[in-house]
Amino acid sequence: MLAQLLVGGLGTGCIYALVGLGFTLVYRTMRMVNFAQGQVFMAGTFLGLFGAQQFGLPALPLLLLVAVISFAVGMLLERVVFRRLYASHEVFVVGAIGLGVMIENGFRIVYPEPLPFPKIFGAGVYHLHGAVFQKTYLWILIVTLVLVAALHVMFAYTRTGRALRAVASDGEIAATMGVNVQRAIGATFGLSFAIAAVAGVLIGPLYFVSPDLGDMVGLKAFSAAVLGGINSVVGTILGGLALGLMEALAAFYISTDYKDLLAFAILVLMLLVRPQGLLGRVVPVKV
Amino acid sequence: MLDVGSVQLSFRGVRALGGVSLVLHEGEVLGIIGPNGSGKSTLFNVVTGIYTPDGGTVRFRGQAITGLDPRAVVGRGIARTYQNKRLFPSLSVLENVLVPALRRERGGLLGDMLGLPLARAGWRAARARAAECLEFVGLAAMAAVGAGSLAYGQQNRLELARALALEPKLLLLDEPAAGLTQDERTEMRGLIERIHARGVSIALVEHDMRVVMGLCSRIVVLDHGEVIAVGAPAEIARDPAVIAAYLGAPEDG
Amino acid sequence: MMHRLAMLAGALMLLAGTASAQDIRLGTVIPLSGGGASYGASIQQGLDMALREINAAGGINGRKITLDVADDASDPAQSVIALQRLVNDNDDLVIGGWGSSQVLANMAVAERAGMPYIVVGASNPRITTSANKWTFRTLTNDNGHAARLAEVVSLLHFKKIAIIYDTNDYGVGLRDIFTAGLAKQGIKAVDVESYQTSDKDFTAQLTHIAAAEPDAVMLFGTLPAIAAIMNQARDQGIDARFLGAAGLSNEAVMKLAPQAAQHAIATAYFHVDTDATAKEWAARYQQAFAQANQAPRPSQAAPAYEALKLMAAPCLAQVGTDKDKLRLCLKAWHGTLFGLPPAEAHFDDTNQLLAPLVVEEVVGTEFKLLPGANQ
Amino acid sequence: MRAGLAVGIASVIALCILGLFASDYLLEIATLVLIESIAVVGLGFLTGFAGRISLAQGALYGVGAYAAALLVTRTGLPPLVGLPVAIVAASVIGTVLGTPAIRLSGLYFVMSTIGIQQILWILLMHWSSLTGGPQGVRGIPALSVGGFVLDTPARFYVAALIGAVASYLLARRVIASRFGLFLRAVSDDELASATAGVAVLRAKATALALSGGWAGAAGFLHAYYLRYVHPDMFTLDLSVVFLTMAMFGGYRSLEGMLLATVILGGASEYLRPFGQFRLVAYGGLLVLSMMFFPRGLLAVLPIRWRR
Repeated sequence: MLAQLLVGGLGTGCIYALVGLGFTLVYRTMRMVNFAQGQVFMAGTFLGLFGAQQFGLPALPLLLLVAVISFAVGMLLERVVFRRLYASHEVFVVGAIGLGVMIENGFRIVYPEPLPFPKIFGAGVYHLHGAVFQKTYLWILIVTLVLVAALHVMFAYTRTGRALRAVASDGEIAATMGVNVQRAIGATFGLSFAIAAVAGVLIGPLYFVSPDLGDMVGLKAFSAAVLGGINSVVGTILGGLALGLMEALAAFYISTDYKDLLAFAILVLMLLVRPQGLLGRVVPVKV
Repeated sequence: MLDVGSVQLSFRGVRALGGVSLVLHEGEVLGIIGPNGSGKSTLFNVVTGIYTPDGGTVRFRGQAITGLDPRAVVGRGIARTYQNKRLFPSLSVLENVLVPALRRERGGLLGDMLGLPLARAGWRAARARAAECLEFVGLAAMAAVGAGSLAYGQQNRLELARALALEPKLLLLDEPAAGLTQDERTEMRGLIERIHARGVSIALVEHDMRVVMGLCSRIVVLDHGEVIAVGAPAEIARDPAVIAAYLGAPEDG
Repeated sequence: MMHRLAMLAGALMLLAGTASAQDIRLGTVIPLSGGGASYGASIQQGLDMALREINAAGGINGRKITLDVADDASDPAQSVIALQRLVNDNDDLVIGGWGSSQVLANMAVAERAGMPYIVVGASNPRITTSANKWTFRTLTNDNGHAARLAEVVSLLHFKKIAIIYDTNDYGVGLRDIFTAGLAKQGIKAVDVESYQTSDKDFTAQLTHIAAAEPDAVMLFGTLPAIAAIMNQARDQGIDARFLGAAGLSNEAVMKLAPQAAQHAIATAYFHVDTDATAKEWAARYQQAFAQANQAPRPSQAAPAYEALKLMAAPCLAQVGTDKDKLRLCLKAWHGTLFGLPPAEAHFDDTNQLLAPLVVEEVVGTEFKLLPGANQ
Repeated sequence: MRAGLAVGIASVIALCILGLFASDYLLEIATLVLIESIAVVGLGFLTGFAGRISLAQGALYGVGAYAAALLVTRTGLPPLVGLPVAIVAASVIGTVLGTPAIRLSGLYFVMSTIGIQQILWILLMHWSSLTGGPQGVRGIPALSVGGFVLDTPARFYVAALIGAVASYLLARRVIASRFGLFLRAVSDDELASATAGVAVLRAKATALALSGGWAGAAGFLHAYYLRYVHPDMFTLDLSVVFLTMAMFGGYRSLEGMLLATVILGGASEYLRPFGQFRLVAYGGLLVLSMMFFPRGLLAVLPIRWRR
């Protein structure tokens, strides 16, 4: 019984972590929160559905294709839309929400009804002492680990990774050291779109694909990022996993009615007690 | 009047103030000088409650004010200006001074909304005081202008007017002459003298020696968060430690 | 600011349809956007088909029928404004209304304006009360479904019954009435679980249900949630029989849960095999809307079609478009509907249509009549 | 300010004339827009003057609506008692939940308001014993004020118009008061306000309380306008609509917010025949307005009389 809950919780946790990463990357670089992240996740699922049905792509090439396309879309949207929204938090938040409304209802025109997602990650289930779970869960765990490792390697050792970190700490200084800040910011958005879209494809086989798929996942991933520490990559991942597990256990042991309450109560409490999150650094406010 | 007792404060390991002690007597103009980063502004921020010191105490007219929040410090009668001029850009010049002027007037939000006589009287008194402060610093003509569009010199004077509107007993001035032209500096000196003449004690942080020498009865010299010299202007000018601190003697470490 | 509203008003009049004076104006308030968009589209298809057939046959006493559509975006507040627009376009009657929350909000407009309003898309019992004067409802309400399901449970000798219900008014209504029905048979549900309409993962609920080892699981909710529940239940090794009400009798179930939904039992308002007219109508309907962007769904479109073709049209022919006469005609209406077990249907004193329900079962990619349950 | 007053009076008169001649359908839209304008003006204290944005206004609006609905259907108290109860309930809940967070930076405050919005919605939906849960609250009688029963669209429109005008005039007085001045100072520079003697936290908490109170009043009217309340009417989407109208209306301008409410309220109704495209257009309007005139509507229109 417990194993069943843990696997379910871990699977959802990975999704919260990946979508949460999208919030963290953008926040670290621009101190802004992209509330359209949930809709990007949903768009990734539809992109995966389209790729799988129209072109019959198997799992791995599909994930790569979706990642590349979303990266490009992320950079394009940064140049065209987000770049004009940096005036203030308020303007960015409302602009991002508007974009999310456009994406969600745009998809609702094309796909008014929930659709089943082909079992590209393997049909059937695994048995693990008492717990039964779809093969897709295994892919979710693996891909999440791979993505986290890849991010770590990129940030630590590659030139673009260092450039992104420099921009995250201080844009002006990074510019003086010859970092093309605009491109780095674009890449950050591209990366956050790609990761969220990949998470979307991963979740496809588990849930049905519908335009409102991203709403709740977006808000929960956001709470997870705040829980873990919205300016820390590791913090967000652990926050996501923790929230996924806590929700699964709370739903079973406490009540499914108030399952969602848990995520939002955590969000509000964390903001009061430790706004920087469990692992986040305190960002000193210069007087 | 103001008694700072061995105040220490550090930011994540960087020691900003390492046991600063100084005294400011009633009616005095105390100069505080020192190279950049010596802790002058940090000291002001501690006295006005923006930072709570790690150690040491701050007493004002015999009462401890360490750790009080900025508004409580203002309540005790200490006003300040900032090194980088912090005005309210979207408010008019008059409104900038009205904010402090309204502070002690009677009748709050409800009073204003209901138009109670008490509240209206409060507004009239505050407006009068604000106009008088603006007159005092020579900005009366600019009352309706948006504060965001003031020239640098005018911003200094508006900040001064805003501090005066609190009717302080002690005024902490953080580089009021910075960025001013030559005759604006002499004008500022005159202004500070007139404020002092109204019985306001003043602590003045300033780089321009001519302004400091002319105004201050005593001078405290800070360097790397510590007091390295205290005394009359003439003595300070000749003190080798001060000169070394300014000219950058070879570092021993 | 004023010119804004004036321009707005002018534009709306224009859009209200270019109907000539003596046409009969049929209004419909349905969701064409938001969560209920697919259900709204099916209702519109049913009305369009009936409308075309009536007009092709010369209309009603020579008067053609035009359709005035108001989209309420599946939102209660907007559905009040949408129905008010139909009243304002002085339509002769309204057939439509999907979603209990929307209908509970907008029916007051019909009652106040004295507009005959036939609800074909909401089954909450509280819609039809003795105070109803202008609001009629042709769908058997949730009480009827829950009672019918309780009969099926005893017919098929299910003993250990689990319930999983959506915490919206549809799910909660069904749960309460069904549990009462079971109690009359001296049976108590072995496990009762709830979920939110937007939930996607049901591991916790299904783990509880698996532990209770039921032989039947009642699904009181709508798509896509109940399809996801069936899939995830089979994945977790729960092999109990699934039963549901109108939420389950939706052709989309076969697409969303092809294997898991096999042999799932559902009560419905329409089934092809009940009589020849139903079979012939379904064929015509499928053919007429084969290319529509919303796939044809007989079970969702039939109630709207029958409300217009079998109830409203005869009354309009008999008494014309005088609203009060129309209301009285509808109140006195009785007849048989196709697609249901043959029985005389009529409105009770709360304007609720008393008509039998059909019980069907998913077999392969179709709904089949459940043997022995449709006498 | 002379011209401003003239425009104001002219609009009110025009709205009264609209009341007499407009069709019920137009009155229903106008009534909803007028009720929403009260909640948006309330939100304006935070977005336009305190430099904070909140995504919990929809839930507080719901608290007001439920307070009114439950009071009239569950207790024998006269309906009008529901108005102060709705205002106080929404104001207290908004303040208690919001004040701890309003100390934080703007971004953290937005985040916590999302949490508050969802928590309040979940309580409305699941605390069935108090709120009737998913069944909502039905059978709210028509509101009667001094024997004048507001059961037709025209009559309720008049009540909504009086409510909206009162809300606007009261809001102007609040902004013109010393509190309004302190709020604008805090929004410009919190630290400088503190050292200028402003009780920063109290000013922000008051802004929260006022925005909650206005939301409660609007919720009260909503309850008696639809005469049926259901949790799904007060979701995060509603908060997004209110925030859009407040932001679209603009910085420091109550008039801009009213204009934005009319335009966006009208637009969402005007685009109705376009079904799904309506919401896409609404989202587009949102993004474009933030991209091209973040300072809000009136900052663009060359209106002399703006201060």
